[in-house]
Formats: sequence, structure tokens, C-alpha cells
Amino acid sequence: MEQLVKRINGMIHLKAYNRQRDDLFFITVEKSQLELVLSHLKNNEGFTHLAFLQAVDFLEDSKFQLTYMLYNYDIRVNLGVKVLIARDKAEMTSIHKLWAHAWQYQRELHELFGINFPGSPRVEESFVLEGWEEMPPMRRDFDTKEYSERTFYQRPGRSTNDPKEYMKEKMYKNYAASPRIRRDDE
Amino acid sequence: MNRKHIDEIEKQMKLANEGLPEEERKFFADVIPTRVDPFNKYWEQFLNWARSRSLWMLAFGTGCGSTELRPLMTSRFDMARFGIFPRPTPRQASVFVVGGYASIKTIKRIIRSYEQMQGPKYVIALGSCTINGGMYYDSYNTINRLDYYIPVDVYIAGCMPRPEALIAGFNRLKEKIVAGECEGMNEYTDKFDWFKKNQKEIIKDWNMPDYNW
Amino acid sequence: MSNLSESKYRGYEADRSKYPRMENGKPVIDLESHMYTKLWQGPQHPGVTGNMAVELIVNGDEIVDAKTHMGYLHRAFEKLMERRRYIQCFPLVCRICVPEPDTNEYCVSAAMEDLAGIQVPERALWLRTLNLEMSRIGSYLMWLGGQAGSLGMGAIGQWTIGMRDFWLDLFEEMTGGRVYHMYMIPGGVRKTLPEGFRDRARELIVTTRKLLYDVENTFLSNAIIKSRLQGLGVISPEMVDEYGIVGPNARASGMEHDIRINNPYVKYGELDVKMLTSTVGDAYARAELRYRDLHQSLDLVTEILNRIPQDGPIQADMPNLLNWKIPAGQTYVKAESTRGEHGFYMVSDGSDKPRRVFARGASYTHAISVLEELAVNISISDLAGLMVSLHTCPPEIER
Amino acid sequence: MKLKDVLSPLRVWERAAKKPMTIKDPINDRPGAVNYRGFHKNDFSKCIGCGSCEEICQNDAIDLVPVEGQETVEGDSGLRPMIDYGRCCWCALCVDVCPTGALTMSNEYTWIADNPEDYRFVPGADKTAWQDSEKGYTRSPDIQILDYERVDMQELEPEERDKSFIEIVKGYNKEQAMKEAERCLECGLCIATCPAHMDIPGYIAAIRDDDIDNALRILYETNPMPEICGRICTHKCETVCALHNNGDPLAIRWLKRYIVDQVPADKYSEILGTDHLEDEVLNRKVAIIGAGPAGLSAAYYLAIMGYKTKVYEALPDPGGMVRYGIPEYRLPYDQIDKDIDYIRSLGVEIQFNTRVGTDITLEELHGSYDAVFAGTGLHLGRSTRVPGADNKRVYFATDLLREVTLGNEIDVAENIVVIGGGNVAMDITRTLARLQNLKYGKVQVLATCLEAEDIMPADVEEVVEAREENAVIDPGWGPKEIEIRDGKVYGLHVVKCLSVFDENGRFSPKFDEDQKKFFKADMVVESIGQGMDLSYLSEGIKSDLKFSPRGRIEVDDSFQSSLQWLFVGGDIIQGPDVIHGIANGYIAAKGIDTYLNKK
Repeated sequence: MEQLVKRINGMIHLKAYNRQRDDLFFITVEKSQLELVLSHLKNNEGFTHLAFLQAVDFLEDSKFQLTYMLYNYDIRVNLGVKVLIARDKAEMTSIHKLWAHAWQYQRELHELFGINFPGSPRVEESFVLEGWEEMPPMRRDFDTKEYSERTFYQRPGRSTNDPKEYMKEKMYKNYAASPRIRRDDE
Repeated sequence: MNRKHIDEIEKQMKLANEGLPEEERKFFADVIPTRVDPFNKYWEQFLNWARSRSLWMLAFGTGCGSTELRPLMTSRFDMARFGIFPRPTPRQASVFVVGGYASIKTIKRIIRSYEQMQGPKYVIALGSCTINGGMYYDSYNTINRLDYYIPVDVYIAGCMPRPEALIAGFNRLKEKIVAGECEGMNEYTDKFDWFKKNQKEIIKDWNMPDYNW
Repeated sequence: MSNLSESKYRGYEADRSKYPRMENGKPVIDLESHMYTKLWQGPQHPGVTGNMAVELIVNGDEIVDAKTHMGYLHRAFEKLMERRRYIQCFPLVCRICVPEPDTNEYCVSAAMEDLAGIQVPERALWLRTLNLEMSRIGSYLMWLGGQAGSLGMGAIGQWTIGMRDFWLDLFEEMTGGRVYHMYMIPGGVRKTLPEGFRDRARELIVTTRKLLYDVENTFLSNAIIKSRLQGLGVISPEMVDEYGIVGPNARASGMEHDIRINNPYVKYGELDVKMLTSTVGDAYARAELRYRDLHQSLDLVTEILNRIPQDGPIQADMPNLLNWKIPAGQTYVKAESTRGEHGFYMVSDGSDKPRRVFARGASYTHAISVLEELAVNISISDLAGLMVSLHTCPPEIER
Repeated sequence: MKLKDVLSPLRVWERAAKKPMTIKDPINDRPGAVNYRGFHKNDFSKCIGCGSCEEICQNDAIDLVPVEGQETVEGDSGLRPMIDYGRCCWCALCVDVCPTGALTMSNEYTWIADNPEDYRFVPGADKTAWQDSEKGYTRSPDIQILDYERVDMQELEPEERDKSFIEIVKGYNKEQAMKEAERCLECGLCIATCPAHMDIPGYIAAIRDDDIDNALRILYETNPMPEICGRICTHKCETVCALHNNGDPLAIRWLKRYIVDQVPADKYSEILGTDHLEDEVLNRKVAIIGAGPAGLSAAYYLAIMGYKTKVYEALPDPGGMVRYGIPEYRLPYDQIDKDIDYIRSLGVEIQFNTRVGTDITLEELHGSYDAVFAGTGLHLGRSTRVPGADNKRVYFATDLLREVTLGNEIDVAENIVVIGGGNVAMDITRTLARLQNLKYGKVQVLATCLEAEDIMPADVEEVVEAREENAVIDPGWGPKEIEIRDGKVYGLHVVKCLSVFDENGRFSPKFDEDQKKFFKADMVVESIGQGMDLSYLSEGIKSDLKFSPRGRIEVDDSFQSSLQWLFVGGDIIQGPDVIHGIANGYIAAKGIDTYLNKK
């Protein structure tokens, strides 16, 4: 595996490399070099199986991380290729020409994350949603609970008690809160 | 069907479909359901007795609860001996078993299938998800309360309910039918506007499959 | 490729003149020409696997174009897990695949353990292996019923799904749940085997084998079944990589890949799992391969039952799982379900909730890309058989 | 097409002769498995309403509701889980998490209803068919969702500690503290039991988040002496900890100590926001008698509320019983100073070596201050009054401990018997053991008390540690006579004590006079409780004050006595322990504030 990393590093600049398990490695590459790396891995290094392509939303850094999980049947190793792309107007090159089923993931990502893959077949078609009007739901700033409460009728009549507050109410109601620090201006 | 009758239906549909774009209106509801009142007590009692003994169930596995319908059909539980039999199409079925959670995409099909079923028709709701959202209570794509979209006769608790609980649910449905309490279809007629309003609120895309024939 | 893929067993000769004109590898279908009919198979249809739909363009009863529609079972598991603590994810994931929930449980627990660096005790690993293998049996039995049912043989379904029920009884004893077992808690398993479990399991294995003998006679060595399945939905070895086909579907096309052997997890490394393959790649080869795999699973369960340690801890030393924070990291854990590679990709950001969980359903590509490809040029009546022979499971695709 | 393939399906006809597997009456003939996860049961005798089931439920299916007949008492919130079967997924995590094992599941699984609103019930309270079912899912003892094992506290080995007064408990390091803090359930049952009602889950969560500054702020909200409490608090909170039902309670006291140990003294005012505190904001003055926990706690809160406070202390150093009654190996003096110096830095003035009543009178204080708070504590020893107890070689534990702190030499005998089984008795036993070790190189000290081993009032670890230090603890004996030979103590005669309290819980020991024992000793220490010294109250004030039948000054909810300007708190009212003193001081400070605002 180290040799493989060296070979790829000779080809392009690897941003990061880490080993999670004996049979699972991750490399991080530049967005522009992804296609090159993937086709090299597929055609020359034997990583012929694309297990999945998925996105992770790093809202705080305003980045999407795309992970292309490859598998090599000969050395029996999974290799995750990570790419960070901008979250705003997210767009990524399509790899449907490398793997015939990649369009499925790209279509899913387009719908659930709002990442565009120009040129990918049927990418505009909806995958699991129908008549969806909100922002792509898998983005982290979409609050599913709030949406659910707003849209679907929750059965009313439920209320709960916090043991802490309830015991205070019942046992030491008059034990008032801490005195505030009193200052000159008061 | 005479011209007057057709006009009447179109007028009703226009009312029910109000607020929808022109091209979507015809898919919203095929026809306004009509109320069917029992007209003779003894005859109705006989009919109810008969109905309760031949519950034809729509074989539409809407959710994971329908997995337990399969064992029910096998000889171990053998639901045919209770007069329950799966039917492949809504037009032949009288019982709709909603198997748990219903996503937005599915609830649209559930409503359409329900509307296509011949009356009198009954609905059994399985599991927590149909009662108050179940474990998907905070999901953006599943409904929380089935009774807001179609009338439900019997609920069965469980996630998912076992085949035995399903049989018990069918037994309860039979009791209700014999007692003449299963008025779900008339309820749907009476509160049609309310049901449609609720349905409209969640289903944004009313397009139905585009057949070319 | 064997001669089976040729149409001599198909029962009809395709009239090529009726085929749509191809342009850029896509058929050009003019629906106005009245040559083609648009049909929807599903979601409310007895001939689909689960709640999904296939939009078909047919010419006579021959399919010229197919398009899969998903999303009827989309519950947004991945989104829900992002707002649940790690321990709270565990009851959720088994719902991702109904016939075989345990693979999900295993994967999500193993992913958490991998990220948190937890070693699962020996006995718990054995119990997990047993649970996984038993769930494979249940799933195969259900599939067998479905495959026969899709070709109009209701009796096999009556037998095998009835037999699966007895396996569910065993699950009930072992885990406390019938369909959703919720057995593999992070760090180990929840219960030890009850008294007398082994004997009952061994008895059931014998009964199941007897049943499988009948199934073999009536189903696999049935001239009608053979004529319908042979040559149906042929997956060529080239397609396997191209479409990301996994599991028995890939093995039936000669791909020697079984995660239990290639990347052994739990205790599969210590068990004698044989690589079962076929070279034909059609629906019959897949059915036959699954049938052999089912027998192998029964063998494995027998072996596991003999080897489970009688005592020892069943859970690693865990922190308070209510406040469990997993160090930041990413991992991908996979297991061989009856449909193939079932994996969980988990990203942790160091908080008490996962940042992202992705469930790679084994039939993700089978039901969409592959089905759309294979459905073309077959008869509508064979579509249900083809779908089942790909062993698609919609809930794990849309999650 | 082979002929075999045509014929072989026909073999299946033999199945026609087989017995069908159909179950005749599935609903009744097929109960769930023995450990089936069916509907919920709740054993109210065990349930403490901690809400961990609600906390872990990923479906939001559980609500805590008040239930008729369930009282809110210490360690039991009186709330019980109500389960919504429109949410439940029968994962049984609530059963696995339940620290008491009260919540279980039956193997019942059929519940049909026409009305979806029916699917809400309180297991145990609402009548269900399955409440008494014996089968069903219970928590397996082999697994744990919560962590029931406490992180071990590092201590000095007995050999290292028995000759010196170095602090025994080493305290948690960061890793240990985080690990221990992670165990917390955040149920909050402990808050009601803590006399100062500290926000325990709050500061433990802050430790978990590694936000020590915030943790310190939470501590000081109700407790200005966390260093002291973090070491010697009686930690009543830990006795009601939900985890205690199935394992070790959370080490709340050690975690509190961890917080304050992390913060250097000079950071306090910055973190707590008192760095620009102006004193005399209100131009009102309050005098405080006694620089013990109660007095200093009152002084602290009065100071941050802007009052000018002055503390009068009879002894040369602040701390009261905390300094003079607790040996240094449990509570080092520099830690006391850390807490008290911070309080003094807020402008609280302490006048030492001034005994109110002799050096200055209470009336004088009343004259020059707007209000007075008295937290004078229990400094007088109480005698067993057995024959021989008036010998000069019979001491009170409090006196000896004070002498040790003051640095005065004690004439330690070779053979010592301590009467008493409380924490003070253990303190003096272990102190004397150390002194004996220093003087004679061996330990010959024996402690005896009325209570049997299992009901000894002292903390278990105190007893264990005392034994590790070679002291002999022989509980269950009642003192009968101190034998005096030639004016010198010869030994202690005891008889077996059968029971200490009567059926009504009143103190009324019963003895078996036939079982006798004799402990040889040159010196006897009595440690059976302390009394208060109210000699500073002049007759005039005494006659105006109201006393309870048992001799305690009567105070209202804000510790205001019948003399409006006089507030009384601490051991002489409640306790005796540090945390009550702190709580009293806190409430009294607020009471004084209210009183002075009204005036």
C-alpha cells in the first residue's frame, strides 16, 4: 500500500493519506486531479470496484467532502479517495464514464445534497423525493425535526417533566437562585 | 351515465381540486366519493355478517409491517381460514392494511389506492408509525398520523406487530363490521374536504403515472 | 459465455424489426407512434420486490425500455442518525433491510467499534457470527419463496416462508425480537443463548435440509422453471465491475469475491467458508448458487453452534453509552449479506452524534442500473422473476 | 429438457400425507418467547423516576409524568415514565439503561385499539393485563449501557501515610475525571438531596466538555468553599445517585475537587467575574460571628451582594471546625486557605482571636452593624457520663483535634481507646494512630461504638482506611465504666449492644449485660457528639430569643431568629456537616439581604 501511495504521489500531489485498518485506507486529493487518480487506480492499480460515492457535509468549513470508495479484488483492500469541494454552488466532475453505475450516486447526491454533476445522465431526475420544495434535505442546515413538526401533525397532548425541575418545585421551591453580583451602577 | 350526471361530477371535482394548477387537477381525485347509508336494518346486518367473513385484503406492501403479512399467508398461520385473502388490485379488495410508516411518495399511492377500492372498505393501520410517527417521528419524508389522510378503523400496536397481533386486529375489524361500526368510507365522504386539505398540505406533486393509452 | 444466454430457451423469437431505433446507445421511443405502450409495474403490484416501481415501455409484451422508480420507502435514516446519539442509532439501522436486519446492526456496531478502538470479546464475536449466518438463512428462505412465487409457484413460498418462521422463532428466543432483532449492541451482543437453544437449532437445521431437498426437486430440477430462468438476465463478467455488482449476482458470473472469505469479519476467518461460484451468469445460475449458499449457511450454523464458547463476557468494557463520544475519524465497514456487499460508511467528528452515516445497500445498483439494463428485451412476464433473481431490496437502496 | 426435470417435481406429492403445521388458535397458542420484547412493565417499588429511559429513547416515546401515590422524596423524583406506543419501537434500550431494573418488558404483544389516542400508558400505574406477567425481556446482567464502575481514586499506601499528615487522596487527573464525569446520567436526583442544591449535573457536564471555567462558575453559584467540600463533604448526593442502585455512585465529591484543583487561586476572580467588585456598594454592614463554613458562606454572598462584612473569630486561623476538627491528612490547610483567601479577597474582613461574648459583646455588634449572623458551631465535646469519665486522661475528640491543629503537643499514651463510631471518632483515631506511630513506632489505638459494623455512622472508607493504618475498630459495644486505678485510667469496660434505636427510631440502646469485654487503655477519648456553646448570648438576648424544646435557637426559613437583626446558622441549627453550614450561610445571606432591604 505504501508503494501504491508513493506511485500516486509521484503522479500527483496527495494532500493526505491515512490508514484506518489493514484493509482500509484513505487518500485525499485535489478536486482537479480526481478523475486522473480514479482512472489510474481503476485501470492500472486494479481498484476496479466502486463501492460507493458519497458526500459529507462539513457545514462549519463550508465544504463538502466527497468519498469515492474503491476496492481491489487482488490485494483485497478498500481505498477511500476523498475530495473537498466548495459547499456554495457545489459542483463536481462526473465519473459516469469510468463506472456505469456512478450516475446513480451522482443523481442521489444532486437530490439530497444539491451537488451538481454536469454531464451525468439523468442527474436532474428526482431519486427518492417527490414534489420536494425545501433545500436538499441531507444538508446539515436542514432541520428535519423542525420540518416534520411543521408539516406532519404530531399527536398533541404529550408533556414531560424534568426530574430536576420537578423535584425543585416539590421539595425546595423557596431555595432561590444564586445572588447576582451587585455592582455600582445598580 | 347521462350528461347531467357527468356535469355534476365535474362540478364536484372542480370544487375539490381548487387551488391546483390546471394540468394537475384531474389527478387529484377521480371522483367525489358518495355517502352510502344503510337502508334496512336487518338486510344491513346480514350484509355486515357476510362482509366480515370475506375480507379481501389489498396486497400492497407499503412499509415494513407488510413483511409479517407473508407468514400470515403461509400455512402456519393460514389466514385464508379466517376469510382473509390477498388481492392484487384495489378494485377487488375491501381491506387496506397500511404496513407501518408511509413516506410522502407512498401516501400518495395509498390515497389513490384507497380511493379506487370499492366500498365498503376498511383500513387497518400497523405499528407505531401510523399512530404517532413511530421511530420516524422526526423524519422529513414520513407522515406521523395516518388518520389525517385516510380514515382508519383498527390500529395494531407493535413495531412491527406479530402475525398473531395481525389476526387479533382482523378479529377486531370483524367485530366492528358485524356491529356496523366501520363507517370509514362514509367518514371519508363526509369529511372529504378536510382529508383533501390535509393531503394537499403534504403532497406537493399530484402527477400520476403518464400512460399513453 | 455459455450458449444458455442465447434465446433458444426463451420460448419466443424476438422480432427485431419492432425494436426502437438506437441513437447514442439510447433507444428512441416515440410514444405517439402507437407502437409502444407505457406500463407501470408497481408500487402497488404483486410482481415487484417490495415497494418500488418499474416504468416500462413495452412493445407487445416485450420490454424495450425500463426505468426504476425508488423512494417509496425513503425514511431518511442517514439524516435521522445525524441527530441521534451513537447508541440511539442502533435500533434504527435494522429497519434498513427487513428480511436481513442483522447485517445492518453488525455494520453499524462494527463501525463505531472501529472508530472508538474497541475490541469485542471472543464470545460476543461468535454470537454475532451465529446471528449473521442465521439471518442469511432467513433471507435466503424468503428469497426462495419470492423467486418461485414470481414464476407462479406459490407452493414453494408456502414452504420456505413457513420455514423461515421457525427460524424467526429461534431469533425470538435468542434476541427477544422476531423480525427486528436489535441484538448487536456496540461493544458486543445483548443476550447469551438461552437454555436448549443449540438442540432446537440443530433440529431445525435438519428439518430445513429436508425441506430444501423438496425444493430442489420441485424448483431447481423443474423443467418449466429451468426454461424460464435459464438465459434470463445474463450478467457478463465485464458487467460486474462496470456496474458494481456484488454478492451472489457477481459470483454467479464468475467473480470470486465473498467478503466472508476475502476480508473476514467477526469469526468467519476461523470458519471454513467456501467460495461458491458459477460461470453462467443467468437467473438460474444465481438461483442455484443461492441454493448452494443456503446449504453452506446451514453447515456454518452447525459449526458455529459447536464452537461458541460457553462462557466469557459478551460485551467489551464500555463507557456510559448515553454520553459516548467517538473520536473523530472515518471508516467503512462491510459485511456479506445475502445480496452482497453491505457496508456502512461512518464519519465521526468527535461529538456524541455521528456526522454522517451512509448505508451502502447491497442491491443499490442491482435494482436500478442493472435491472434497467437487463430488463430490456425480455417479456413482461419475466420481469418479476428477473427482479427477484437480482434479489433487490428497495429499503436498503433509498434508506 | 430432460425427462428427470419433468418428473422430479412430482415427488412433492408425498407432502400431501404430511401433518400440516398450522397453529389452531394462534393468538392463544403462541405466547412470545421467554425473553420476548413485548409491552412494558414497571415495578414502582424500584423505580426512582430518574428519567434515563426518557433520555435514551431515540423515538421520544417516553414522558415523565407525576403519578398518584408516588411521593417526591430524596432519591425519587416521584415521576414515572409514560410510554407512547405511537412512538415505541420495542428496542428495549429503556430496559437496558434502567439503573434500578424497575422497567422491564412482558412477553405480551397484542394490543388492538380503535382509537389511536389509547396508546399511551404509564406501566405500573395503569391497569394492564401484563403488569404481573413473569416472562419477558429483562436487562441481561452481562451487559451495561451505563458505566457502573467508578474510576479508582489514587491514594497513598498505608505504609506511606500512617506516620505523617500528608493528604491521602491524590485526586483525579484530567483523563480520570473525564472518564468519571462521562458516567453521569444527568438525571439530577442528587440536586434535591444536596443541602446546598448545587447544580451537580451541570458542573459534571462542564468537566466532560473540559470547560473548567464554567464548572467553577456553577460551583460558586451555591457553594463558595468547593476545595473544602471537594474533600470532606459528607456527599449525601452520592447516596441517591441513580447509578448507586446497580453499582458505584458517581464520585461527585472527587469531581468537584478536580474542578477546583485545576484552577489556580489567582484566576478565581477573573473567572467568576469578581475582579472589579466594589465593596460597600450598599453602605450597609453585617457582622458575622465565627469564621467557619456557615459564617464565611454568608460573608461571601453578602460581599458579592455589596455588603460590608466583618467576621469575628475566636481562634487564630479561619475555617472553624473545618480547620480545627478535621485532620490535615484529609483536608490540608493550604486548601482551606485557598478557598478562604478568595473570600477575603472580596473585601471580607476577619478579626481573629476575638471571642464574642468576652472580647466584644453581641450587643455591641448589634449597635454598630445592621445585622448579625452567628455561625458558632459545635465545639464542646459531649461526655458518655459513665463512671470514671471525669478523669483528666479522658478527653474529648474535638479538644484533641483542635490542639493538634494549633500545634500544641499532646501527651499521647501507648494504649488508647476511642469511644464513638462517627467520622470524628475515625478522625481522632487515625490522628492518634499517627501520633503514636511517631512517638512509639507502633499503633495501639482501638475505637469502639454502640452501632454494629453495618450501621456505623462513619463512612465505610474511613473505617477501612483506619484499619489499614493498624487501628483496631471494634464496633457494637456500649461503654459501661472507665476503670480508674490509682487515679490513672486503666481501661474501659463495655457490654454488648444489641440495638441502638427503638421501633420509633428514637435513640434507646439495648444491651446484653452478660456479654462483657474490657479494653485496656491509658487514655480514653470520647467522640460521641458535640454540643454548642451559647455563652456569648447575654441573658437579655437569651430571654428575647425563642428556643426549641431541645435547646436549639428557633429560626425561620431564612435563618432569622426571633430577634430580627440576628440570623443563626450552621452546625448549631442543622447538620452537623460542612455542606449544611454552607447552605445555611447562603440562605441567611439572602435572608439578610431581604431583611435589610425592607428595613
